Amino acid sequence: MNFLLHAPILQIVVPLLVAPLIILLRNRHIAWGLAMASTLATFLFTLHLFLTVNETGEAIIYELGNWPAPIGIVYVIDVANAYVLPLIAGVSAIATFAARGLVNAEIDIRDHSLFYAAWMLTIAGMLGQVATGDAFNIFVFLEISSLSAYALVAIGAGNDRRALPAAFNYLILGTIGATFYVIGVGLLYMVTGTLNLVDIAQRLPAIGDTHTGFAALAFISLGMFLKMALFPLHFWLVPAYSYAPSVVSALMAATATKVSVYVLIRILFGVFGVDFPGMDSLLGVVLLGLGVAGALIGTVAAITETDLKRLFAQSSIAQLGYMAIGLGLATKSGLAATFINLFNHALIKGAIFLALGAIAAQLGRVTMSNIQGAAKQIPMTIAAILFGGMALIGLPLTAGFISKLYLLRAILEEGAWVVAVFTVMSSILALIYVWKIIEVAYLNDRPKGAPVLTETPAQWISAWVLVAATIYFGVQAEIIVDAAFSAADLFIGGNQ
Amino acid sequence: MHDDPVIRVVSKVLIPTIMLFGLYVQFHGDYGPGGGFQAGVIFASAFLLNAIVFGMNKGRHVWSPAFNLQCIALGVLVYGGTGIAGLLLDGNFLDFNVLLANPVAGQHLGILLVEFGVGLTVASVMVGLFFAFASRPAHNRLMHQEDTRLLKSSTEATAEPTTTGASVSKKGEVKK
Amino acid sequence: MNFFVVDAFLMVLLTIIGVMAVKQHRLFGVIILSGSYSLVAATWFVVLDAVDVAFTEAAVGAGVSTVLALATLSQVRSNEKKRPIEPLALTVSIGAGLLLLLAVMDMPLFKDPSAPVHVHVGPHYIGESGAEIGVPNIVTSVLASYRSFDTLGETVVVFAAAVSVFLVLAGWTRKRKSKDEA
Amino acid sequence: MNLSILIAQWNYVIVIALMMIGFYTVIARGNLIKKMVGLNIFQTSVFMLYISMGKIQDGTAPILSDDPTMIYSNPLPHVLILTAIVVGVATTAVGYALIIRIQESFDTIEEDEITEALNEEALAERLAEQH
Repeated sequence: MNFLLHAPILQIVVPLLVAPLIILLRNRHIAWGLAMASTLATFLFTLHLFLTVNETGEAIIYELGNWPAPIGIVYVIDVANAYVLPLIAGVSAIATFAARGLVNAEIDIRDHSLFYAAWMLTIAGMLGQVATGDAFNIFVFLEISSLSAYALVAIGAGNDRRALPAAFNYLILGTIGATFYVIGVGLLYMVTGTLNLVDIAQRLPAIGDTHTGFAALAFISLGMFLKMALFPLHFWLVPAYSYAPSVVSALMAATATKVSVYVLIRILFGVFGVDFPGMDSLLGVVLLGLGVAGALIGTVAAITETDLKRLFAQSSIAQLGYMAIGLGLATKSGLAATFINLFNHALIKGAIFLALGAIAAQLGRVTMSNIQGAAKQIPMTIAAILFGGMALIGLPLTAGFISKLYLLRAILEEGAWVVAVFTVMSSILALIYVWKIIEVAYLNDRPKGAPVLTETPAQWISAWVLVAATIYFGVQAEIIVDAAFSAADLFIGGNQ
Repeated sequence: MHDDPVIRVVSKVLIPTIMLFGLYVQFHGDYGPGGGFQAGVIFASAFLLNAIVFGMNKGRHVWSPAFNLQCIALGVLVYGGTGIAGLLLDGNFLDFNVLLANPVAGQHLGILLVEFGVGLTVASVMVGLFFAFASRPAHNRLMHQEDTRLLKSSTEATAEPTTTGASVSKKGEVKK
Repeated sequence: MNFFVVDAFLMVLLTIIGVMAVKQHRLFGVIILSGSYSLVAATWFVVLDAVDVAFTEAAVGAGVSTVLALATLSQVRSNEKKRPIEPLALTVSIGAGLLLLLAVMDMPLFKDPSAPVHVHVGPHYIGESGAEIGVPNIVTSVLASYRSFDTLGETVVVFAAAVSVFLVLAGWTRKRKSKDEA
Repeated sequence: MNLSILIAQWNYVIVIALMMIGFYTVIARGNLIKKMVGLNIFQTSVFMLYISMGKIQDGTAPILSDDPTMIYSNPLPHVLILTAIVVGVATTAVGYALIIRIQESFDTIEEDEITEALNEEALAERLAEQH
């Protein structure tokens, strides 16, 4: 039998079943080994899917239990999610590699197997949400990833008790978001009689302009706005990212919100479609407006922060704002810009948070004052943060530049000058906080009596793999741009 | 509570009955309402009754925490393993038709196995959750005692907390 | 007619319990009301033919959730701090409610046999599951075979909950583990 | 809004009202246990929305019998809600576990008091940062 034929499901099932296996064996060394091996295997599976789908150009449909849609649940791998899956699996594999050191430093030794089990569940849940073709299955996997994420954030209480309220708020808002999503799916099911996303999309036009359809759209969007931390529903994100253990922050900052963005894209564009009644105001007014507001307010908030984890969490709000702007344009190039941004931002934030983790493992927290002059002691780690920061601003030769370039191009195609001005403004403002870090870390001397920081290649290699990826995709952008455009093409046809 | 003969005798009668009912719900789920999840909860309630009436320690003796944790994982693996079996027999994941020569018989076997997996996980999780919640104060007191010993033995009141839990309870200790 | 009376009675009961639960400040009362809300909802599920759901709701919503809530209550202050009505929260929830009421306008009628849910996928389960699966309880067929992957997900969610609670509370498992590993 | 439709669909209307009672409790109440209870009411009401749509005129529980004329209610919403109930209780368990830890760390489960403690900590940190 050919395992690759089953790659669409194995990429989910392998991490999903490794979690109980880790619990069963209960040995922390085996736990890490299993986690590492399974994330690598998952990455290879997703890579295989990406290559296959792009080669044939056709979606792979995997029928679970051999029940065809819409009777059973099917997994559909098309150019859009085949683009997102390797990203999530790849970043997860790198974060898992970094976890070896960071988890030892930050998490009690007795919790390690439980930690890795929750870790694998989060990853499996995220992949499941992206790969599935069933509206309710998205909810199930969303809850798998969220539930374990709540606990992963809460473990941060070992270092800082503020992780607990952060995790609780995350739980309440996450559950409200998921419940809103369930309400929306229920309304869709009510008018179409099916849960398969493709089937819903086919049956929706026949329903026409109904209040029920509009309410379904509103509830699903609201739920996903909460999950992806779109301004002003973002307040759970900053504490959750900043008090979680470093490696958890890295995984979540890189992937969690991206998955929700992808699910939102899939539902808005893949199920409802841009022509759905009420869609133009949702996209053109709500998403665009909130995106611009988020981009500005997130950046300004980031400038005022002195804690680096909080600072970069705030900058995530801004970046999610950019992604929302891309969606709000409701054009093919806007959507492609969001896909590019989604990819690049995952790499950038993963790199930054892994580098921050290497420092946090020694200092507990990373603030402007305790990294004074750190560049001399830990040049590689600080340089990774610096490169990440430059990519966030969008300086040329980094992947961030490509994101900004295509976003601005998409905005200007629509002639939305005001939005363009605000986007550029927010990018320029981002220069301030990156400069603050440069000033503190490079231009200041390390104060006397400050703890001596050390670094070994094992500590910075994972962050640098991601930095290298940002640079590589900043120079060789075609791969990502092409994939993003073909993904966007799937949702918005060529006529737009 | 364990001194009351009425409660002791009644629960001795009740516990096996509840378990029997749990088994009934588990295996009768094909014909009437019920199935792995409901059966798991019922089955767990028998253990909880045992623990409440005869004491937490005895309850933990019946189903040790370590074994309980393994059962939790095992249930998921039984479910997933049934899915993988379908995959190895040239079907898709979770394809029960290929489990046996006769598709309907295969479906029966598949449903039986996955429901067993659900039941095992749910029963052990419910017992596990109960102990985790109910033993918390006792566990805390234990940690407090350890902290007090630590504080007495070393003059430094800022001794490094050893566990995440201990760091929390230490704060409470200092407050007192 | 009978259906209407029972349905209406349970609905009114639910509303009363819901409002009481919100207004009550003694947390013990709140938890018991929440448990009874689930129990009445379970009864209502029976009336609406969802026997399996009723079974689960009674065991879980009224049983497990209440036990966990009481276990938590034993360690916290037993009264809620009184606070005034939050205008913003009220507006948000009324807004969401109005949006849903708007949705009701175009919904298929309650119990209507020609509603999309009764003509599209549902009939396949009712008509074919006997031959395809051979299990009389259709809910079991759909749960364990047609939508088996959802149920795997559900089992994993329970597993995830256990892992998460043990991680958060770090109670008894942790104590055992210190012997094994540390 | 058309009132006659609302009256004909009164079942849904009450379910929506219940949902909003729960939703209000989650977002407005500061006590963490009360929030969890609100979440329970909110979610249970969403389950009722689903079960309502599965009901069919003169239907019975979807357990096959020998009578071919029997009308069965739609089993699919039942299956979905079975899953959702389990997911709900899983969330509840994690939520209560967090509440216990919050009580131990902050000695309160009132949101405003926790926020106050957090603000004090943040202020102290900011002062330390400036020195």
